[in-house]
Amino acid sequence: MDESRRDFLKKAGITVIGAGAAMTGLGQGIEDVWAKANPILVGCPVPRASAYGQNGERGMLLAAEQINAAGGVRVGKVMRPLELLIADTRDEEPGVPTSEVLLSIEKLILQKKVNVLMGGPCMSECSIAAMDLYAKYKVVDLVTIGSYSPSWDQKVEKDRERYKYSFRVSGSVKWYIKEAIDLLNQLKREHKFDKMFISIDDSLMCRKAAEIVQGLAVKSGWQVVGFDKHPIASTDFSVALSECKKSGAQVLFIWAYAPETSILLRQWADMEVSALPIGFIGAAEDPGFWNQTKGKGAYTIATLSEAGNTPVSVTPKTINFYNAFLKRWRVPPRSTGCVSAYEGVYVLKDAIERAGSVEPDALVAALEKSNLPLVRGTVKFDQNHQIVYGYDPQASVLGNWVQWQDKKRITVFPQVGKGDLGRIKLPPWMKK
Amino acid sequence: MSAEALIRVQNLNKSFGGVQATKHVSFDINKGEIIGVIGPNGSGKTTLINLMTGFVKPDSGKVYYGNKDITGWDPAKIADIGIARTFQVCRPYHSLPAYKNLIVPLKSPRILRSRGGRSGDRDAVAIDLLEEIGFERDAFVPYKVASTLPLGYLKRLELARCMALKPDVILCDEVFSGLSASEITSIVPVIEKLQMSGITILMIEHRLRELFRLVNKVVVLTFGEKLMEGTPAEVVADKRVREAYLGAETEVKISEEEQVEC
Amino acid sequence: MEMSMSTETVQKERRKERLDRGIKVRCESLYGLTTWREICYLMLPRTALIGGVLLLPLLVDPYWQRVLCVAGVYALLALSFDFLAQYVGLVCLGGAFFVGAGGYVSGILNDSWGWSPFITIPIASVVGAAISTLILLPCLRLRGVYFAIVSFMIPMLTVNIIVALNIFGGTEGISALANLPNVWFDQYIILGIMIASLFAMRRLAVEDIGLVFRAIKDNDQAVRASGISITWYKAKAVFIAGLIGCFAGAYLSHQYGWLGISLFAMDFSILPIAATVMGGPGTLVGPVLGALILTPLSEALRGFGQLRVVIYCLVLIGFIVYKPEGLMNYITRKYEQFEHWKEV
Amino acid sequence: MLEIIVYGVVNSVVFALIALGFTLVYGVSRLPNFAHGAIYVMVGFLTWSFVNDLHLWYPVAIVLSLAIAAVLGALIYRLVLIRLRGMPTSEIIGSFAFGLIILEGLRLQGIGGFKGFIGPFYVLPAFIDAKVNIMGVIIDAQRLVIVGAGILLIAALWLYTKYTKVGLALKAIAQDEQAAMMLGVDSDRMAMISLGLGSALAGLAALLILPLGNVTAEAGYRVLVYALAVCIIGGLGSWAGAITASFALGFAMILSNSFFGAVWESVVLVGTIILILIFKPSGLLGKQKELEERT
Repeated sequence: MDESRRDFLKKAGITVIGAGAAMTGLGQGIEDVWAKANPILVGCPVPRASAYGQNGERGMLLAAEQINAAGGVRVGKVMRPLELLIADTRDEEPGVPTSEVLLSIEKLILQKKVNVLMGGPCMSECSIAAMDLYAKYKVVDLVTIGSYSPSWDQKVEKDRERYKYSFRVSGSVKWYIKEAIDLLNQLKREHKFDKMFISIDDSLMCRKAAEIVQGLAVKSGWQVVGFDKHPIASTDFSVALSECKKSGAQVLFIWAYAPETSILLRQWADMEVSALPIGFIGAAEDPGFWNQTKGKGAYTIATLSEAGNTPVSVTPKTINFYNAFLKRWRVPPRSTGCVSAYEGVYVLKDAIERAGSVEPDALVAALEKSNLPLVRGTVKFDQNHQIVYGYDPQASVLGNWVQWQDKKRITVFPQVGKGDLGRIKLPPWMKK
Repeated sequence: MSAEALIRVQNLNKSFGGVQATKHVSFDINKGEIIGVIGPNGSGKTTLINLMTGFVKPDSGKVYYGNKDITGWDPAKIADIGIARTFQVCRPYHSLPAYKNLIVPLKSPRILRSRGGRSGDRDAVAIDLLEEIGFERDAFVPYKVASTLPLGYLKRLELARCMALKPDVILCDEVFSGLSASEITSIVPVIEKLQMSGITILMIEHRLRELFRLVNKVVVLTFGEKLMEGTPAEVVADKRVREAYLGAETEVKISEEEQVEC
Repeated sequence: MEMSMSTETVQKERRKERLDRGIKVRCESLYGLTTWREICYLMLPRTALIGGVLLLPLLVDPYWQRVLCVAGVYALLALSFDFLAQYVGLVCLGGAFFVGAGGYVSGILNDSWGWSPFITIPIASVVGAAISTLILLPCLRLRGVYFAIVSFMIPMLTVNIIVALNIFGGTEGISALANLPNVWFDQYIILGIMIASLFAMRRLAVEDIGLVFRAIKDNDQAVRASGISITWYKAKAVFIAGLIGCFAGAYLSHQYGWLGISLFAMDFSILPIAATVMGGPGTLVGPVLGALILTPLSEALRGFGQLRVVIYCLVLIGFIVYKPEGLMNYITRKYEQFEHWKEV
Repeated sequence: MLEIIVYGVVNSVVFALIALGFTLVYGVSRLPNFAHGAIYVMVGFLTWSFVNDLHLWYPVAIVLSLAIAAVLGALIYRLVLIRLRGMPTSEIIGSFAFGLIILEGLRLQGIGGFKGFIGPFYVLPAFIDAKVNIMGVIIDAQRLVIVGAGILLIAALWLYTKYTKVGLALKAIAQDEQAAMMLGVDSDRMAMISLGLGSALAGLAALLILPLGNVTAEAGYRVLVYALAVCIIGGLGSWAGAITASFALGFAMILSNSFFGAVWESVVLVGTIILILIFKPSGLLGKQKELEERT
């Protein structure tokens, strides 16, 4: 009797357990199928025809491929893959109205029903105007390419509640200026430089920035011996350079994004101007710069604005990124955008996994708490949703100033990590 | 230099490039008279009208209207004070129906002023005008689009456009040219009527026969210079005119006979 | 009246005999209307247009609704371009200036005094139009290509001035302007205004003032000879066109709650022209339809990147070269006339 | 001071070179070729890729790309403009659209593995890479080359229209189309030639000027605007006018740069245009208006 009962109970128990197990297993299966069919949609507005746009696109694609290869993003219990929907915004091109750029973003939001947005647009005018869209449609956006204008975080600060969906993973010009000043002061200490000649593109943004630099530099004991504003796309700088030569400056501070700046540097070498060119030089960021100037661009110091664009191990992840990028695209990461866009995807992954959902508000909360060691250092956002830059890879992300030394971009500032890291060299004609 | 001269033209000069279109041309037009301007092609007749109506600015010389110096005024302003002109090459508003062509002058400030700002039924006025100048109303000609009208009607349209402006002076640039005799005979009375109503008229013509019937005075131009000025009879009698009109001899003769007749 | 155009269109390629349908002839003047057939004949195209446009927003998804708004903006610009070019003879390649003027005025009013769009947009339309007229005034004496080219440059000049002086938010513009209340209002206001101004324009073209405009196009010298100052009338015309264009601009700036130098972007000058060419110059309806077709088309091609511009340029050239009369004239002809071949 | 003069002259010649092709085309065939800028840029890119991708000898590359430009110019006429003559708007839109096709086509991405020209990496080699010192003004040789070539080119064209058969025909057409056609000059053929020639000139200008800077698609729009500006100020279709205008503009810009700052450059540019047109609606040496006023 009780034999049989025990027996029965045993059977029942087994069946129940089995059934349970079967059920759960089955459920798991269903969930996986569902997950595969429902990837996390990430909308990427990108100006594909612009260099920075390309950087960003490559960075994001690389990251997404890596993540999906590793199984995807864990949302709650399921692993969902990422799907990047790249839309060409065509900003940074002549004759394209901002409204058109915004429309392309609305397409991603309204038609493609993306869960999150990241990437461009690059032009400040566009990305700042776009913030109102994100607020209107309550979609999280990570700015990961370009748009360095300080008015971005100023806008967030004005109304944090309204703009809580906007985050900026790419840099802010404020910080880059601080870096520039620190670098200059380092030169002051090491080489006893104290006279600088400033030469900029005559665009509003450059003028603003240069004035700030000038102010700060003067405060820290520099003497500005000359100031040259040249029209954008002007192709002769000999006048300004000869002035610079006469003025006895030891530093030629440049702030120019026009490609023609490479000519300035060529002429600088031709005329053997005894002032070290430093600054924000769009042309000098590109790996092709050396050949473009037939090597005359040597000794130029420019910022790539992101650690990781050169093989320097700021964090363990840095070198891996550099090599992965090289392998995937068969070119080294060019400059700003490559790293920040790559990191942006991982920041998102991390936030989603902590939030356990892709709900905007949950995501915002999670993103605000991000504290994630990545390529440039450790990603954190300040209360204006601006990524925190600094010199300590444990507490912040790092910038990246390089000098062109025989065909290579050698990181000279900040002096963190090891690899293509070196000291600033002076051109022969400047050695006393 | 009669005191009551309405229009006084004083040695007008104009040259286009090297070509001297008019040389020291001067003459008077008295109020209410019809004056004819004749001369071989290229003798600067059209230029004269262009100068008088401000379409071309003279190099030197003056044009007086009453006691106003209107030299080099804007054409619109000159038309506004009552000097209307027709164009040798007809310039209809070809996309508009004939009667709508007259809406433009009827809408001009000059007309509005005369009607104390009130715009009446312009269409009616326009159509009456057209009928008066020989557009058959019942054949719907006035309603046809200008681009479809034959030359005869276009010439009359030109004239009608001037009349619509209720001007004090009309400068006609070859209104007869290209018209059949019958068409001309239908226009002549209109011109006479205009003169009756006290309008001063200047006519450029090659059709001397019809012209001489109308005018009280003729000015002869050759190569931009005034050859002579006088009554048709005097002009016909003049040797130099004959020489100027090589080949036009016969025509002049004919008109001579007519002079004899009347 | 404007229908009679199609009877004049001359086909070079083949000898075709065309006869107006009797019903069309009877309908030339409204007094001729007697039977329902005739009334329908006249009302059908109009109701079809209005009904179609008003239904559109209900049929498409939210994104295409947004596209529809932009299409409306371009339609208005195309309308004002067609009016100036075909009814006054001013080929204005600077339509972007209207957009900019309208957008900036209303945006600045909203930004600095916080007035609601319902006040700023009307004000902007008028003030903007006035500004545009003043700016274009010196150029009104120019003819044909000269006017076209100069007007093409004016928006660029304005941008440079704004950047140089760093006024009105400089290169970054001003954002966070007040938006319009809701999606439906968004669409119906622009579409409504579009249709309204379309019919207003058609009316204007047969009013006395419209006749003077057309006269100026046909033959400005003769108009001067009738004691009318053409500059004054041209200015009026520009003002009218400006009203439409500036409204479009003001609307756009509020629809996206932003203003910036790219309101003067070349697309605002070029795309409406393309729409006009495609839709049928001189028909007023054509350009509107053209815009309603071309804008979605170029949106649909967005995926192709640069190729998209290439494609719509090809379409444009195709129309200009092989169907210069444009869609509308073609349709009207089919609607109003019998056609049959005839050997010569 | 001396710098202003030297660079003023250089600037002016640059303007003249840019405008020459446009004004030639307009002068002969009364066609505003809005694809001018596009062709300018295209020649730059083509030459670059002939040299760097196909590794051709520089002169060969130059000849080749100029030939292509000329053919393309002729094509613009044969395919598009021939059907649009006499309709200014259509002419403008047609040629502008064609220009856009070229410009954007050059930047197409990865269609059939074609990698478009994007970014600031395209530099043409200078003819002479050196520096010259003119009374204390340092200037690189390429600029002198430009001035020299510019003057030669203008002289050559003048001789061409004066002494060669085709040249004379071109001139005839330019002066009085009807009469010329009566004398058996084929206006269509001439227009085609003029467009080919004009495009080649645009290309030549590109090859001379681009080595100073980088080849970018944006330059296309800038060049077009400059060409328009020069021709409008000088009076459409008038060579002497165009050259006068380019000197006026060249110096106006240098001066505005050195006294107000570069941002004012284009303000000065368009300001000048509008001013001149207010006082002389047909440009400095334009005839058009005068003729139209005569009935």
